[in-house]
Amino acid sequence: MLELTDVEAGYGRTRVLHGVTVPVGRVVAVLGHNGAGKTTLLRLAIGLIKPSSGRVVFDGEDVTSLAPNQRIARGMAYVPQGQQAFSQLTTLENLQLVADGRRGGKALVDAQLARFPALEQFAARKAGLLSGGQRQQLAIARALITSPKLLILDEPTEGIQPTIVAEIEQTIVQLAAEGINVLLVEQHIGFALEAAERYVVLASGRVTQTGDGGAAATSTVRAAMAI
Amino acid sequence: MDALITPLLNGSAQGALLLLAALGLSLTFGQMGVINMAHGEFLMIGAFTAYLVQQVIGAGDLSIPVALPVAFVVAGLFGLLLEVAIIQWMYRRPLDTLLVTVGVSLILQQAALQIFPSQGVPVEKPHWLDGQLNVLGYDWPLRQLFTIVLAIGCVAALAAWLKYTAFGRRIRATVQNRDLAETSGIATRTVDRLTFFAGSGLAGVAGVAASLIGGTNSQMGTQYIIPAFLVVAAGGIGQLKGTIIAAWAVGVALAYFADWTTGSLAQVLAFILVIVFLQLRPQGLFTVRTRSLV
Amino acid sequence: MSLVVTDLRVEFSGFVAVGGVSFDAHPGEVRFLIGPNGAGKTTCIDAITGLTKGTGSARLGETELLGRPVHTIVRLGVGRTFQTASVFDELSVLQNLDIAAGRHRRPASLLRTRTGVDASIERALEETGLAGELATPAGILSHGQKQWLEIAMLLVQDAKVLLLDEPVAGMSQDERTATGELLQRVAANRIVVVVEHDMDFMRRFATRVTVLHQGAVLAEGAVSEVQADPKVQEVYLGTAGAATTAAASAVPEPLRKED
Amino acid sequence: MSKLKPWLSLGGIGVFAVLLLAVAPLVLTEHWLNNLGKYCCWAIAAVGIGLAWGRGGMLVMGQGVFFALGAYSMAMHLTLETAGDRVPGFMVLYDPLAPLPVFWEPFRSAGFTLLAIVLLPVVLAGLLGYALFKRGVKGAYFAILTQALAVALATLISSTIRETGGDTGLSDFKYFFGFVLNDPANKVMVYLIAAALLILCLLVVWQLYRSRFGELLVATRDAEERVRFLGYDPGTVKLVAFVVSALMASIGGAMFVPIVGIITPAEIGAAASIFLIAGVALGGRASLFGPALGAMAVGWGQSSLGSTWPDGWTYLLGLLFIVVILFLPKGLSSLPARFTAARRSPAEPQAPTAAELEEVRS
Amino acid sequence: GDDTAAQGSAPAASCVDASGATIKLGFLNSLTGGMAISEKTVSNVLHMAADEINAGGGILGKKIQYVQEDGATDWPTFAEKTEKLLTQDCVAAIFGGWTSSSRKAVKPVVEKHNGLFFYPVQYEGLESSKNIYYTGATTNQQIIPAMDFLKSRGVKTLFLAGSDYVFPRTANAIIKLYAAKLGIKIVGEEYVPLDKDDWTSQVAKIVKAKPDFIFNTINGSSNVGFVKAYYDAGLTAAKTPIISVSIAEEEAPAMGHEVTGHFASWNYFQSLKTPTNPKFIKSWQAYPNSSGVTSDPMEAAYISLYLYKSLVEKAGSFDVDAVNDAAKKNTITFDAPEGTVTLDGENHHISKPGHIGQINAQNQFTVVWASDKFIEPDPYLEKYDWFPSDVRKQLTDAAG
Ligand SMILES: Nc1ncnc2c1ncn2[C@@H]1O[C@H](COP(=O)(O)OP(=O)(O)OP(=O)(O)O)[C@@H](O)[C@H]1O
Ligand SMILES: Nc1ncnc2c1ncn2[C@@H]1O[C@H](COP(=O)(O)OP(=O)(O)OP(=O)(O)O)[C@@H](O)[C@H]1O
Ligand SMILES: NC(N)=O
Ligand SMILES: [Mg+2]
Ligand SMILES: [Mg+2]
Repeated sequence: MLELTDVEAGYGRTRVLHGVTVPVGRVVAVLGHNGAGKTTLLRLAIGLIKPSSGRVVFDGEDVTSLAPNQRIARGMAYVPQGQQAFSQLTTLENLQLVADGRRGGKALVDAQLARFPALEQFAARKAGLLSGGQRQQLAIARALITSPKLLILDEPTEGIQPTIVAEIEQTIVQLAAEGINVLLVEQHIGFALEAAERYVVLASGRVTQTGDGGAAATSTVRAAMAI
Repeated sequence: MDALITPLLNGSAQGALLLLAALGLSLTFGQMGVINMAHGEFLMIGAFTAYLVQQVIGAGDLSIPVALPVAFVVAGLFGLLLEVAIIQWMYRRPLDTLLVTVGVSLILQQAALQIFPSQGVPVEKPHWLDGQLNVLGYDWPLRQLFTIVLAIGCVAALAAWLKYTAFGRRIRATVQNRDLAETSGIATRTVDRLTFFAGSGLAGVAGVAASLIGGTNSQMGTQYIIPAFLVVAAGGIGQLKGTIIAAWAVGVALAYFADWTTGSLAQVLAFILVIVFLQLRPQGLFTVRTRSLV
Repeated sequence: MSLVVTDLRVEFSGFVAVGGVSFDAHPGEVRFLIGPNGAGKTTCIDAITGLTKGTGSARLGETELLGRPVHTIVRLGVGRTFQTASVFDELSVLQNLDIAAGRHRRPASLLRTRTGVDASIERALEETGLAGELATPAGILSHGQKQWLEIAMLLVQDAKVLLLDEPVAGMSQDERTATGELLQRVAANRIVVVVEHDMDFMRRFATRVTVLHQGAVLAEGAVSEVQADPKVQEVYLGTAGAATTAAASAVPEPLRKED
Repeated sequence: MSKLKPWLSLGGIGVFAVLLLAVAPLVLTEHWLNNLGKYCCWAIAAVGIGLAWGRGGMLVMGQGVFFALGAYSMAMHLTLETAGDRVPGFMVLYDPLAPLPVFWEPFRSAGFTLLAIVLLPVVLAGLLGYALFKRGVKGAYFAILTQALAVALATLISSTIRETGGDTGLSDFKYFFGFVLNDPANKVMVYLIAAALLILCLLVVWQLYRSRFGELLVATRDAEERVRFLGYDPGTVKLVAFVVSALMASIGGAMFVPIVGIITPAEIGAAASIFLIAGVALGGRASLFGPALGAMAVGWGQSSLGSTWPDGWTYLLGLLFIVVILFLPKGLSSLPARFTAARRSPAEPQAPTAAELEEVRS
Repeated sequence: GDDTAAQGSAPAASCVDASGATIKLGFLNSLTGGMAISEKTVSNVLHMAADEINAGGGILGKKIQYVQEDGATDWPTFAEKTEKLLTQDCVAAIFGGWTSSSRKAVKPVVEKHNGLFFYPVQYEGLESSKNIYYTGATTNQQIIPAMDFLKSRGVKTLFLAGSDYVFPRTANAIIKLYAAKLGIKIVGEEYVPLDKDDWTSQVAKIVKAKPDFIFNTINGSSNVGFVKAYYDAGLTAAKTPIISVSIAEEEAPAMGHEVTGHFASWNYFQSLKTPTNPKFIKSWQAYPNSSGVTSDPMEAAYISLYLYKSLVEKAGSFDVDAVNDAAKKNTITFDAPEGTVTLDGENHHISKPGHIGQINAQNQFTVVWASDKFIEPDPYLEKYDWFPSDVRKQLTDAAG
């Protein structure tokens, strides 16, 4: 579904990614240490930064020069790292915003509220006042509303309580089963590999290892990532 | 009695004009965070548009009703141009927009001085605005009433637009977090342009109202810009309700001060009043709370 | 000297975020504060450090902290980190640390130029492995390095109390281990309170745990006690948490620090 | 590099001092030397703005207020010195019998005047800054508020014609602390004082910038709340910078009066305050020399280009604002650094959307 | 120090170069900023006069080469540019200015360098300088005739409305003195800053005070706001007329029909039937940058350049002292569009006819009153006993 081929990117003069190619698969996990360039890779996939070379192809279409909102319209969804929400909008407005203009918008919102009880409880509260984990749940809910073909998740379980982590993990597995593609950055290597069809390990902006997912890969990856 | 009523009515009209001038700012400054010092010149563009409309269709009864939408569009287009040419590169450093737009305002003023007769141009009041309405024994000029009605109309339209269309949410989302808005599927560039168009267009409408009250010339914008910003700030940034109350309060305060002292001192006192108020309530009348540290 | 929080309450226009929480923390232990999202953990820290208004009491030794302005509380020796790292991006690592060390200096010395590196800064750099990044602008450190820099800033501040809000979020496995070990070393003579959702991390490094739920203390005790508590499992750990309970006992004992 | 840099700057100040104090008086005509003196006055105020805005993040749009304190203190003294024991001429008409307004009386004393030039801005900026910073007024609020203050003061002066000379201002000074102002030698002396004060101000900020306070100020600018959690009161940090910058504006204003020979409310109102900001932005708000050189350049532009090409100058000034802020947010002084590539530095301010927006909105 | 020391240091020798085929003159007006609104026309008409004089052979056979400077609506800039014109460009004389504030900024500089400044706008009087020639009206040529006119109309009560700066404030101080003498009661006095248009609150006070007449010393665009607020409040030219001293043919069009029927006191109107006026109007209308109408300040600016020509030619030199000498020793006259004006060599003002006009629908002035002869300039109101002599003495003393 999503192909990232030989992409190079960075910020200002700093190169962060050096010719990264991400393997194709239904669920792809991107692993790596802090600062390896995982987030940068996902920002590139969704279009927040443009590669200085290389291509991004989605669903057979070259989207390299498209703006993020155009990519969303084509069926991508993105959960950024760091519990981001529109802090001055209420929880409900955060969701409505994405549902606006979609068929059955209200039902889509309600479905997500049902999935995350905390959001339902604080629907009328400004998102900026939510706790960190509540905000992260909101971010995931926002992405799911669009019923995407491809879900890009940047450390989705960071800061979330274990019960809900489990739920999110289940959701991801379930979505994958339903045929939705996932590009996942996760520090919970065990879970990530369990869910992933393919994985890639980044180090200093270069691919150091790729392979098939599954629990069996855990030890090889841990070894590869050990400092 | 009269001494108390007259300034109240006069001040309400002054407040309405101030509100019209501030309304566009409450969008571009309050919602988008852009400190547009050329807003006063967009107002001037609206006033000159009213003059040009009267040159084309005559100064008849319809001239002002026609001028209002035309001024909205013309000033809006200037705003759009500013957004596309300059502002779009500056959303990540909002304080700097203040300085850039100072430059724009200098250029627009000088251009107007050279294009139009330097002494200014007349905008004729249509006859249906002649005369007064008797309110509580005081003859209230129709032109003042017109300003108030116009302000109420604009506020209502703006509030409805922000509240009843998805657009309001999109503006607020875009301002708060551009990247997140983009990745939530919002075409932030369209939102930016449309918002700036509307905010500048409102300045154009204010300009038509101002052309009926004072001179239409290259300098006219300068007298509105700072009071308008003060009003938006005092109302609480992004708070339409607050802007309305603040504009009315400043207008009325100006009128009472002018009644008690001189026109010049009234200006000084009104400024001091707002400054002291902002000192006491730095977030304005209505505030938005966040937990964010930065 | 200990940190003793008694009946702490925080209300936001009617909503009770923290409704009478009591706990204490002592030097020599790594005290964990866990609980579901929105339980009030961050709010507790906010209240203790003066960021939000709370009622009740939070004492450091004999000194009441509540009601004092933020910078005074810091000057009393209470330091914290934030859920999202916040360092001074434009300043170098050294400058960041130097500012953090500043609270012991006299105001007049502020006007002088820094000459050399304080011994406390040298130590903190070594502790956190940032010695090689002395002149790097903090803005281009990686996420994990920023978190370490924050901890280093608390160290040079010579904080007696370290309140750390999700210090290992987003770190990889071995970075977590390194951070945990650092915290254990640091805790030897300081009060360390850690908020975390990473249960593996908690199991390895917690000496005592307080579980918050809906603004109240749900359970308190050693890791194993808390994990075994069905209430905690229900609202927080869930089946997944329970399932790994067994695995938790596999955590090597030596990593636990004696009280 | 970083060890060497402050000393390089000090050398720069030395060169600047030689140019201003030794070379300029030799090569410039009386008129241009006088103009240069005027630019020095603006530069003094600009150095203060650089400190408050460039390093401290406080966009001070109302420095005219403090410029006015110095300028009017000086102008009242010089007016009284010229009037001798008479009431200044402009006051007579509006009320021939009334005595000198009481607040003028102390300005007969040279000592009091000098004290006022220093203390008035310190006290007013101290009170104002204390009130604003304790309340957390910052960003656009702070900018608009200070600008409003400048407008209010200018309007107040304009409307008190008998007490202050109104819109016409105070002018026609014959003496400067006993020296006859028409004497060219004395004009040179006045110029030298202004130039020396500029050098002094540069030395002060040079030391401030390399001191711990300088780092703390930058930290406060970038993350005010965070500084609090290191045990500092950011309000106090900003207050110090604000007061120093106010003092510099006042000194600039005080020297403006004997050099230019007239002070009017227009020199302290909104436009004048923004004009100063323009120079600072052009030169480079956070650099040591940028603000001073920028203010001098804009002053020179107005004197020379504004002469030959008045309409064009207005357009040019407008364009200057736009182009510099748009393409060179760190001012012209950042140009050299742009060309010395490969330096490791934080990339362009990428993230501050949220942070800076709060700044604007709070 | 003492006074002789203050003025004693002789001005640097003039650097004017009168040896070539051209002579340099300085033109100084605000071409940018708020006052450009009014001053641009004065600047343009000076150019026209210079072209005319050059076409006629120049001054003393030398073509005028003018240096245009922008005062930028900033009084210190006026001072700086004056100094520049005198010491850098070495012009023989400077022409321009508009507000009294700009003139007061220029005055010490021309005095210091012993230069010449020709000032073309009506003003508040009480000033006289050997280095300034005033070709606009002083108070006894504009304000006092206006007051006499009001008296002749039986006006009993008067309201004063003005901009908040030196000219209106001073003019009103004089008006109040004269009104007391005439038995006219001042029922109110209001000022609004020059750059503010909103007069609503002040007009409300006028409505309450019910004056017979309003004396208007407002300058610039603020007049538009005043007239509009006035009409809004239901006041009319029929019942509460306004007499202005700063609304001319240039300003009236910007006010639309609302200014029709009101009065103005000037020396010159476009509608005057004098021998030279038609030619003046015609040349102006043919001139590029022309606004199409002529007005009093323009005409006074036009006079100033011709007056200078006569002075220099009488003196046979561009030297300032020689020119001043010539002014004293000769009767300098000029057939101005307002009539033949005569220079008073002592006070450097000119004689002028007094006129009151009423604004008609074409924004022209219908003359309703004219002085029976030209009025001699009397800047210090020495011939008017109601003006307190101690004030006059203090003012002249202060002026040195
Ligand atoms: N806006 C930016 N400007 C400059 N450099 C940046 C920026 N964002 C990230 N970097 C740098 O790019 C590198 C890769 O960062 P990235 O955020 O992609 O890493 P990551 O693998 O997601 O790390 P983490 O696990 O900490 O989230 C880091 O060295 C970081 O410092
Ligand atoms: N200023 C506020 N106004 C209103 N409600 C608030 C405010 N601050 C926090 N809350 C609410 O208080 C509750 C506790 O929030 P807190 O941030 O302390 O949770 P937490 O335990 O740190 O959660 P997490 O693990 O998700 O970070 C949440 O429901 C939150 O929405
Ligand atoms: N002289 C004037 N009108 O200021
Ligand atoms: Mg990342
Ligand atoms: Mg939290």
